[in-house]
Amino acid sequence: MVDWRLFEPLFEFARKRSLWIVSFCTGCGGIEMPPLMTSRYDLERFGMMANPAPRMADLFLITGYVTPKTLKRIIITYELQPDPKYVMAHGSCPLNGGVYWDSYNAIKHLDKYIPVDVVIAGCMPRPEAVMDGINKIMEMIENGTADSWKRYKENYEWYKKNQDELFGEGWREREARRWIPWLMDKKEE
Amino acid sequence: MANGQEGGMSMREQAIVDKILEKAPYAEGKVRRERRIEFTVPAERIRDFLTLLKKNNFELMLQITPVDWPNDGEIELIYQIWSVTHRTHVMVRTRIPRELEKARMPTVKDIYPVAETYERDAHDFFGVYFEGNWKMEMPWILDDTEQDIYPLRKDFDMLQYVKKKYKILDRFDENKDNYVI
Amino acid sequence: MVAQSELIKEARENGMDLLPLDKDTYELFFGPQHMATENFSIILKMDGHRVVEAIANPGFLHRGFEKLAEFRPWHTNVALLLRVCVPESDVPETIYSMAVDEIIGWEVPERAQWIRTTVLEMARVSSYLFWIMGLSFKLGVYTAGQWAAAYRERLMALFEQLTGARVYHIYTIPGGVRRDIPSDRWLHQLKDTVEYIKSKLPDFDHLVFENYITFKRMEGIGVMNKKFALSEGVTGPNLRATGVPYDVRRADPYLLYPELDFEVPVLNEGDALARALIRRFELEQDLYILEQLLDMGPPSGPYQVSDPRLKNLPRFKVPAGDAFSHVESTKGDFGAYVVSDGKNKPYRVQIRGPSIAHGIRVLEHLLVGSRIADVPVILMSLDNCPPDIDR
Amino acid sequence: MITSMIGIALKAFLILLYATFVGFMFMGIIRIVTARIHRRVGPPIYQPILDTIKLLSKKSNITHGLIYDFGVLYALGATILALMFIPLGSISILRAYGDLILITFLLEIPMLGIMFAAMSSGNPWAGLGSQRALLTLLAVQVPLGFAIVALAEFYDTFSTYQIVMAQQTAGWSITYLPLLLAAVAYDIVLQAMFGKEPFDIMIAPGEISLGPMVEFGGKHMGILQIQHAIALFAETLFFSNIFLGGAVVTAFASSILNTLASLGILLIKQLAVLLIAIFIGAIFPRFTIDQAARFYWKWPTIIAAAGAILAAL
Repeated sequence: MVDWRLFEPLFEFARKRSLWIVSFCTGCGGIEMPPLMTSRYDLERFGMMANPAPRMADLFLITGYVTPKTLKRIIITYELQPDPKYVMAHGSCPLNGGVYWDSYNAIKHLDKYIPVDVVIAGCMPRPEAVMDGINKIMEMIENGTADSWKRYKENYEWYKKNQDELFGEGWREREARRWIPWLMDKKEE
Repeated sequence: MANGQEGGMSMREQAIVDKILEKAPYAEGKVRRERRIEFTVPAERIRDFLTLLKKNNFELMLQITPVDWPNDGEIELIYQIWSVTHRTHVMVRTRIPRELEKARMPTVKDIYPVAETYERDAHDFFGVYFEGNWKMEMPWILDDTEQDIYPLRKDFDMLQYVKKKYKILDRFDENKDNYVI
Repeated sequence: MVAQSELIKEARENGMDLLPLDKDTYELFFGPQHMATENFSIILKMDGHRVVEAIANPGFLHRGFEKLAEFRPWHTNVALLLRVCVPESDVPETIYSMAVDEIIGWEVPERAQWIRTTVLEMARVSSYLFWIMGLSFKLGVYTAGQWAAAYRERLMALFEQLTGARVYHIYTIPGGVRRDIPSDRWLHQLKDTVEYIKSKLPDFDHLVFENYITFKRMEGIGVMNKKFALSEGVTGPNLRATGVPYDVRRADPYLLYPELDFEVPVLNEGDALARALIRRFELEQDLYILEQLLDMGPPSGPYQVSDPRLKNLPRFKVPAGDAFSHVESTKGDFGAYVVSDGKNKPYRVQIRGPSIAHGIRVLEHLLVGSRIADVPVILMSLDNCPPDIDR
Repeated sequence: MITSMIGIALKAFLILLYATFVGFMFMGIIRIVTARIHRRVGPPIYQPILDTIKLLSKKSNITHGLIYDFGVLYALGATILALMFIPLGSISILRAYGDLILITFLLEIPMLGIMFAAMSSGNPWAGLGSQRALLTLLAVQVPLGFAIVALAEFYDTFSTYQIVMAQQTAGWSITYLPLLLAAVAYDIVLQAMFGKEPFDIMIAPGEISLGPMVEFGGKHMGILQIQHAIALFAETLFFSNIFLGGAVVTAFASSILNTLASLGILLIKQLAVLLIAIFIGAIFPRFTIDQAARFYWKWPTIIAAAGAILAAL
């Protein structure tokens, strides 16, 4: 067989220059994504584009604060992505709560639930700051330090414990069955 | 209300209030200022009163605002309605007890259909149960693990809850009960 | 032969899980990870390409503003409450400030009123451009969307000069505005920008609003009549598309709007196309208003009320009382109800987002019977803004 | 005998390599031109190659069973087979009497493979997208058939190679009215084959999140990218061959120079076909599926049928 490790530098370069973003506006930072994608900042120069399907995506931008209800979807979407995948938290809210540090419905430390590679400070971060973060993540991919997907595999027990503590055991099944009673045919009752 | 424009400016509003009060002697009403009037209605007559308002061209229900008054032991419900015809905003105030089992109201969704959404909102955050609204138990904004707590009530201790739920201790000063950021 | 319904009944009596027996339909979770919804979920019950039933599932953006506002001083709340409406964050600032002004009884200086009006109109224009972007992305004319987002950037740059921030301005505060207009050059730049955007409107007409395929896609989709819209509490352009000329700027005038000359466009069809066209006409009206404001020029005078209490903002107290204020946002009637009990923090703040009326029940009603391709169009034509609903 | 076999295999491999490379360049050109229309800079031209390398180098691969893997390979295989039938200059590896119909058919087959794979993944979006793709395929058949019939009637042959050769002496097909009509109809069909607006109904990112593609990731998507590149090349090549005169240069003494010249001329024609598709795609919204079907059964069908009747007269 061919030893694919020989091609690893080429692969790293391709990964760096072709980051596809999951289109999931998790918070208010989503409003800075259109300017980033359009003519003033134009992220497509770096080969980035928003992709509606998580299966194809590499980069997960957590754009802003995360509520527990969203976090469930974030975790599921994150697990749908194939390895290697990178997470970039956008703004101070996923970092430490930000303005919502005492809010009853906002996550305070995102990195307890899913691993994060790069955090951009600010509320809301300017597009330049986001581009700086993207530069940073490109550098990290190049020197191999963007390894959050490895960390998630290695420390899965810990992440799972934190997730279960927040949502309660068996939250995935509960979430899947939650709407069943309301989707029954009402006419037949 | 502070402007005290109770002079000739609000004759039109006074006429509306008089007209409504004539048909609903159980209510109290006054003019707050130009284009703002308010009524106070006992809780059991709310459906009659809102039916009357709807008949008198108060078409748009803007919101149902619950306000918690723990010192009085009551929750105030304010039905805010806008009349496109009269160009007037009306607040219909009513008070109900704030104990969970007694905080019940008849629904007004058959009078103002949009009230269904506002009632779900009030139920989720204040625990006011609206009888006759079948969507009351349907999941709304809050998650199912939090169904037994009502975060917008005044006795909900947010700091304790946040500490317990998110397991963080920094940035909280234990000695200060009144924190300012 | 046993009827299907009897089988279902029997199974239900035996306590069986009924999902597999629901034969013709399937469930589709539309969002929150979807390009057409911004962190908002609709649970669709589908029959092939048709929607049989829709349930709106909000709450992904709930942060509990109404609770948080009770813990922060009066002026700090401006920095918090503006996050309710992300595309036009000046609207929550202004309604909150207007309500507090009313409780205190402050007469806001003329210059501050002029600035507030200008900022509101700029926010409306940028929000409408953002909406054009959203609509054309959902329709598939990416060119128009890209251009609209680019023109919006010009307004963002002006906002940045005026307030120091791009999206969250924290500019309108109780008693006036936070700081003065930077220079006359800013006014000239605003004038240039308004003219520029105005000259580019025909491009959007050609690409989106006069396009044959747009007409095909939007005509007769999501129709609601006047009576239904009023009883469901729909406001703003969505209500005006059904023939009710209700505009808060005319019906309940605030700031400088009584002195301004503008039209309230009304259409009678009530379908998605009418809603889109109303927004297109309003964009033109807003640019016209901005031109008038610039011709008027900012009145001289202070840009804040002079009050010694403003020196010590954390101890700033507001007398007991309550007030409701609302303004016309691009989504509809945006209102705030503020209660004070005489302390240095509000007793209760409630924000009434317009989307809570047209984003839940109206959406559920309009989606039934539509095709899956119409779902994003209906969502966009209603201009549903999830943070309004969740608060 | 064996040497000629090896020679043909070598030729086929070179054509495949060339087609893949040019196809990727076409994908890059689509993205750059679209970006320029949007007044953006756009990605570098080799961006699709980087994307494909990245997708192929993904470390984890999600599969949904045998059909899922097979469908993707099937799509790639069908596209390569179609490419081998289309004459490239004076070279064509495979040649058959009825290859005009065969190529048309083979160019549509890949969608079926993708649909197999998408359906077997069980994702509702993929199911919806596959239904749409099937309906588009069905809608496209009628004008496509008439266009092909017009060609066959006009030149009195079903062989692509002979059509190309006939055009070398008689001039481009589109200079004759019946074939111009057929070309217009075929170009509208091509818009759907490229997946460009107003007929990108099966992908529709804002509606059904990429439709059939939603479940593909990693290596599957990488293979589909390669397939897309080859398909782009093959479709544009087929169009320029049958309508834009193809290219068989015999001016030079050296056969290599002749081949290079014809490749160059073909490339320019292919680019023209591609740019028309991009420009149309940039200014139109998307149809819904029933509107698209109705449209295809109306205007392109009428145009193509008129062409066919005129050609037969």
